[in-house]
Amino acid sequence: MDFGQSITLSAVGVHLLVGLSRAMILFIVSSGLSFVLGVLRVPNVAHGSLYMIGAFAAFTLNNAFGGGSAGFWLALVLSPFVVAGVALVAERALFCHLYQREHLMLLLFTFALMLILGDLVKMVWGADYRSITTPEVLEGSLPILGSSFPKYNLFLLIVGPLVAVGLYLFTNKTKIGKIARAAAVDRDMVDAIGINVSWVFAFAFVLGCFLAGLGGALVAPTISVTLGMDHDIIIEAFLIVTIGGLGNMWGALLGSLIFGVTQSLGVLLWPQFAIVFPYLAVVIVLVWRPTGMLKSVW
Amino acid sequence: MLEVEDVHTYYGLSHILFGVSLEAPAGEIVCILGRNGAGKSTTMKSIMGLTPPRRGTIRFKGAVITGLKPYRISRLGIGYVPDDRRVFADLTVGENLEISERARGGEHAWTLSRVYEFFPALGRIDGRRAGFLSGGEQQMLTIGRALMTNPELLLLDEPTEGLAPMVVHLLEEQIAALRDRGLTVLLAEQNQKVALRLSDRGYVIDNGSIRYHGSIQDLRENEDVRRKYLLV
Amino acid sequence: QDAEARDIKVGIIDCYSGPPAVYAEDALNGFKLALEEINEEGVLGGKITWTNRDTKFKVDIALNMAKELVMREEVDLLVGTINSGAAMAVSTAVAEKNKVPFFVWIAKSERITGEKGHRYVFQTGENSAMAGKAGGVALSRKPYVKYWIAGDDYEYGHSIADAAWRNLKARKPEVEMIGKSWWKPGEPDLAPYITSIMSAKPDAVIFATGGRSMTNVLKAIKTTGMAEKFPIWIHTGTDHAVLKPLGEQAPEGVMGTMDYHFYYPETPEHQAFVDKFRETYGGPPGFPAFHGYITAHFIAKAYRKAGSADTEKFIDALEGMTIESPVGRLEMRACDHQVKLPMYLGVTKISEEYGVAVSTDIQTLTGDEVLPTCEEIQEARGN
Amino acid sequence: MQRGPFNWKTLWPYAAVFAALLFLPMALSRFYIYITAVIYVTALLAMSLNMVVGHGGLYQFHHAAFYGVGAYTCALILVRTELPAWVAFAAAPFAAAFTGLLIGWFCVRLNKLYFGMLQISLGSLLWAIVFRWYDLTGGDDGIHGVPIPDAISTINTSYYFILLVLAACVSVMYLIYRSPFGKTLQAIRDNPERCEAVGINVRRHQLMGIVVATFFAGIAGVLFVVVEGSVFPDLLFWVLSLEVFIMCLLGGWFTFAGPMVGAAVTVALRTFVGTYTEYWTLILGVILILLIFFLPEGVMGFIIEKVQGGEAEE
Amino acid sequence: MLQVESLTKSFDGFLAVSGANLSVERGEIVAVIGPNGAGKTTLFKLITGHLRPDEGRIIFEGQSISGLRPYEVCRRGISLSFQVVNVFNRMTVFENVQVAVLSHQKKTRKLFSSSGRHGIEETEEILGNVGLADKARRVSGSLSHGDQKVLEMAIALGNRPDLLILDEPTAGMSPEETSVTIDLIHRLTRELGLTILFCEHDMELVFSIAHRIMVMQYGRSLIQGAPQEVRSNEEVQAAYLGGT
Ligand SMILES: Nc1ncnc2c1ncn2[C@@H]1O[C@H](COP(=O)(O)OP(=O)(O)OP(=O)(O)O)[C@@H](O)[C@H]1O
Ligand SMILES: Nc1ncnc2c1ncn2[C@@H]1O[C@H](COP(=O)(O)OP(=O)(O)OP(=O)(O)O)[C@@H](O)[C@H]1O
Ligand SMILES: [Mg+2]
Ligand SMILES: [Mg+2]
Repeated sequence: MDFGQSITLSAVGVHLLVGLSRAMILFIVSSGLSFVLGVLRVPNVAHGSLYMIGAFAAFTLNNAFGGGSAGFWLALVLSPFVVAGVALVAERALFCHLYQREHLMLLLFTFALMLILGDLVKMVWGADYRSITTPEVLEGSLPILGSSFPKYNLFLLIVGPLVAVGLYLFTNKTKIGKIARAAAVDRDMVDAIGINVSWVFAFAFVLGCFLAGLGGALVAPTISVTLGMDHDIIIEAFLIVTIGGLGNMWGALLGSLIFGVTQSLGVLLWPQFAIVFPYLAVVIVLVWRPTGMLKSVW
Repeated sequence: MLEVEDVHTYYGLSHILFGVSLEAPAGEIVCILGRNGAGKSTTMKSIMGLTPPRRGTIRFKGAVITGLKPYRISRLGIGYVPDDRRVFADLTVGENLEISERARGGEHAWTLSRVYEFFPALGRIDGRRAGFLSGGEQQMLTIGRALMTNPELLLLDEPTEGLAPMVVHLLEEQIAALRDRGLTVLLAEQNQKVALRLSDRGYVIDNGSIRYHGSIQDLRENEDVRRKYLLV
Repeated sequence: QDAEARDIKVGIIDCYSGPPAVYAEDALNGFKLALEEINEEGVLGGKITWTNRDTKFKVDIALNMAKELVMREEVDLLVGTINSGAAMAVSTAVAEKNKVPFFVWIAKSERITGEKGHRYVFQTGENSAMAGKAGGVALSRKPYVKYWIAGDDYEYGHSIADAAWRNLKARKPEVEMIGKSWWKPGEPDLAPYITSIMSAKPDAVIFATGGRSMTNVLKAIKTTGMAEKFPIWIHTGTDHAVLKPLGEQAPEGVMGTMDYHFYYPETPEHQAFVDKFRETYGGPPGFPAFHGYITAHFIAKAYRKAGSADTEKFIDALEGMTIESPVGRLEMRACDHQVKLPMYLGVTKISEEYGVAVSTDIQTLTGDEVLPTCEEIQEARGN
Repeated sequence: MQRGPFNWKTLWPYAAVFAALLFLPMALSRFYIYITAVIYVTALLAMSLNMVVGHGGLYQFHHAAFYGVGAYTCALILVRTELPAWVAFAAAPFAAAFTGLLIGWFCVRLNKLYFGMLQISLGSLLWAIVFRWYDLTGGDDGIHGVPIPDAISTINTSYYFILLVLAACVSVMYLIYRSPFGKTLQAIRDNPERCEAVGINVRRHQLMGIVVATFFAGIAGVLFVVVEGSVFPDLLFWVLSLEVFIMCLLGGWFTFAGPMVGAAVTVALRTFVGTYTEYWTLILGVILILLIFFLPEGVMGFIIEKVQGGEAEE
Repeated sequence: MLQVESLTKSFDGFLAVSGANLSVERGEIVAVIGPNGAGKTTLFKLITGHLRPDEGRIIFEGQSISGLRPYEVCRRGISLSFQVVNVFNRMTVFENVQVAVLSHQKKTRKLFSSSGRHGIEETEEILGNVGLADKARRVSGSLSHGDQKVLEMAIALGNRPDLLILDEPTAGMSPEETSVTIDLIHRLTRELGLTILFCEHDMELVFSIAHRIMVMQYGRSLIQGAPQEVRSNEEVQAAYLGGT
């Protein structure tokens, strides 16, 4: 086998950084998934579709605001809300009538949602590849460790932890986080102490999807926005929340880091088999810790 | 306070309650007695809106509450202690109580510290996950949780199950004290001694219909009635 | 003999969902445009009609759909798809088995008409062997010696890279590969790979990538400013479908090979085709549209030449037949049923006229230059 | 409740259906026969999955991996060796079951979603191997034109072959479903902790369930080769697994025959809606949602409920 | 028959059971009593393998069983009926018990014979004994709380244990069911020679059926002795019995 490239310290360093910044996007997306998993106990397979909608919405908004820096920032801020809106409609119109059902039935529902959203995106945006320009401040690279490192990735490295802290404060310092955790276990009883569970669930679902949308909007400038983004992310996101510990927000962070870093180092070390690295990482983690790295609610 | 009129409740297709009617006047403790599977819990759940009745009306403080969502009913001032405990296993004891808190009722309002005073055992394990508690501790927590909603009517479904005799004793005193402060209690109990000692009025339910109702005196003193309806 | 006039029915299977949809739809548009022209005159007294099915990029669905078209719709011909695996499955399990001609118009695996070729399969697009050879031939004319190869870690990436390298090395033995890097297809963060390639200081870099990864590669090249410092060759790097969404953000100075550009060659016939396409579909044709267009013309001309709707006669007529296409005369090679397509080597440059990057300084490599020889095909087929 | 498995009264509808299916090819055109055969294969796959999902409560998320192993084993033996066809047919289910044993051995230590995710990872590793190992498996191109024995190579004969195998497998599955082992699996689904407490080695039984289910998945793989004459890595891809999982849910995973119905509905929808519009996944999604809303226990659950007047219990 | 010696179990530093001792002789009915949270349930779970002890020994029929998995403990002849209802919710009452019976008969791996042929009489007998025969075809999840407690015990009996451990068996049962249960306990010990270890907060019941009583508090075993001895013990009076 031939090694892809000479493995220098700086190459490792840069790959690590890349892994980390990639991990931030994965984290933002998978923390949303994890949140929904924790509260609703639903493996939301439509999560990837919402991520894709986030990216497409960012594209459209960016154009609507005339591109450039202003367009980028406005799109970044607004497109998660667009996604949250879509989620809210789906939740209120359909999903909220199903909570009493068997859990696997909810999985079936999210699968149907994935099918529908996938085609809707195609109807609305068409099949063309789309692309968003990064704003000038984040364009280009900075020299780091003897190589150049894109500024946008640095930006991601800042946004990720911010989201993590925000989510942490939100779920742990507010009553709603606790209610959500309680509702996950016994919905009827939460209802019986005077809390409108239906809204708690709606809120959790919408927040989870909001994060998916944010992930989509953040990733949009680095890739081509196309159909099929949903499939790419969803399996990764699920694997991440699993190795981290289902429903555990820090677990999602840890899982994303493991995933991002093994992926980028895997490419460096053994490029031919890079596709198996994340799976291998999952196998190793789960064989070693059968319920993920951190405490899980499942 | 509470009037239940001709309530019919179903689980899916099976008809469980056949026209149950009962009444709980303000400031009284009313007990429902009956053997296993008689329909006591179902009655409570029907009042709470957890198994909405298909027919019949339930009135609370004069207003009809049939068909309301449980959280609305709870907000109107009804607290519920289910028979199978159902603590929020992932939350700590403290968090269980905290999320149930609903400020109401002025100076006598139940707060975290008052619940801990009431059940010192809970105060000691404030930070423990509820799912790990012993049976009795869970029972205390369930009661504490219902109190935290500061209800005017308390539905107690077998509150003494799994509690040690001393705790039962204390609980009994406290329930009586609550009643004296104006709280209305609907109590389902298998521990007939407790039920008979506490209540002001009693119903006996069997196979989903009320078989007997009257003052507690009759039940307490009349051996025949007890034998006939309670099979003891 | 086959006197009574009837319509020729073409069944199209392709992926109309997910990322490949953009190509599949383009191809279909080209095909429809050609049919308008063809059906004005008619074929064998009738028309060519078509019906299409979405494969979802899945081989099993492609098989279902292809069989449905053959057995239920009773189509005369099959046309499709972008997915090489599906193309190969349909080629063997449906076309060969049921003796229904199958035209592959986008899928690029060289095995379709190479190793796994047979009487009933035709390729009207370029294949990976041609692409690689084009790269090898083009680069052998350049002075570079130390190369780095990087690309998408899947079949298409590897086969382009291998073919390019093989051909380059054969023509210019002194070239040397100083390193390789591969990434997961669709990998978003490529900048670091590129910076580490840059620090190895090769004379030139070969990228073997395609589809939507291409956008990521070009973005990363732009971000790191690589194209200004290193010669880069990317097969299909000059594809309009990729360059257009990038707009002004596309890197300049990237060498690319392509089998079709709507702006080249600048002949009146070509201009007429492009104008008509624009008029009908609101945008310029991409390479799939061109393939769709010539596919229809090959089909129509072969039927006319055969004078009958009989499949075997149709194939006989098709072998070695030529058509006049918007970019000149094209031949369906008899030995492997591969259309001889020219390749255009060019360099990206932002065009004033279109507002996006286009290929400039175009050199044309003829079909004979880039196709594997018939002997090579025979050898690959093991006879 | 204690009726034996061979009670004529409950069995005659099945016998009637079977007889009707035997005569089907006479009434249908080639394509419909082919699609019916595809439905049978998919139905067998879904049934085998449901043995562990519906009746065993395991989140078997990558069942297609075993199907693929069966199909590839069969195809490789037919293409690469001179061995008689029946060897290939017989070897495939064992290869699948062996893979099931290996993967299951790792997975049964885990619960629920963890189980599922570990299985997806392990199965995807298998997929990656098949996808990359050109010399053996033909890589992402797959192997096409697998030589099927003449006796079952036409559409009609393969239909009969597949129908017979399906009928045999379903009968055996029904036996297993009603057997003490089947009951035990259902108990494990309901409450694994309590099962341990009554002296059942939960892991061992789950593993055994997986091996049995993957064996049948291997048979389905063989049948796939018989209808299509092709194998390709998609067969081991997680998307297919998810689809099959959905078929079980759709048909009614607490019922015995539900997955067959789910498979039939899904395959039929995708084939026939697909001929009218390219947006057929959208329509499939909408139909799924309608079914979820109006048939909460799945299609078969609904039928049983109707038939038994409310007692939706097999 | 069963010896528990200085058994200890802590959760995150909290000693739920600390140095508990207990002995049970064949044919005996032994009760464990103690305030809420004393560690009774934990002790039972340690014995039956649902929890692993930190220290101490558990000897059953002369062999150490500490650290065995629950199913292994069960096969040695110890059955546990849980305090918090823990049944097979989607199965019928009959099937609930049948599973235990099949497990006991080692028939759970029979693949090709109908479950309708195995363990039928045994199951019916048990259901008859506990008074659930008329509810045999009901889905157990739809039973009332009290009936589920009865079912809990029926499942435990399905294993034909030598030692039956009952964690608050009559909590939630009506007086009528309670008396049926008491009768059953007496019958089981008398006719089948079953040994019973149980815990209960209903002191009347405890003192009327237990041959010996063990008192727990704060995870420790205070005393173990005959009912009279326990009743008169001052420490027990203060700690637990209080008013009664
Ligand atoms: N997993 C655990 N983690 C932390 N603490 C635990 C755990 N399990 C039990 N405990 C604690 O150990 C103590 C003993 O619990 P146990 O259930 O044995 O009590 P018990 O004697 O059965 O009480 P009761 O009569 O109320 O059922 C309790 O205070 C309980 O909170
Ligand atoms: N989810 C359910 N589905 C169907 N039937 C149910 C369900 N829950 C309870 N039942 C039935 O309703 C009847 C009344 O039950 P309920 O729980 O009200 O009895 P209870 O009087 O509270 O008895 P216990 O003292 O045992 O708690 C019982 O026959 C029970 O089997
Ligand atoms: Mg009850
Ligand atoms: Mg206990």
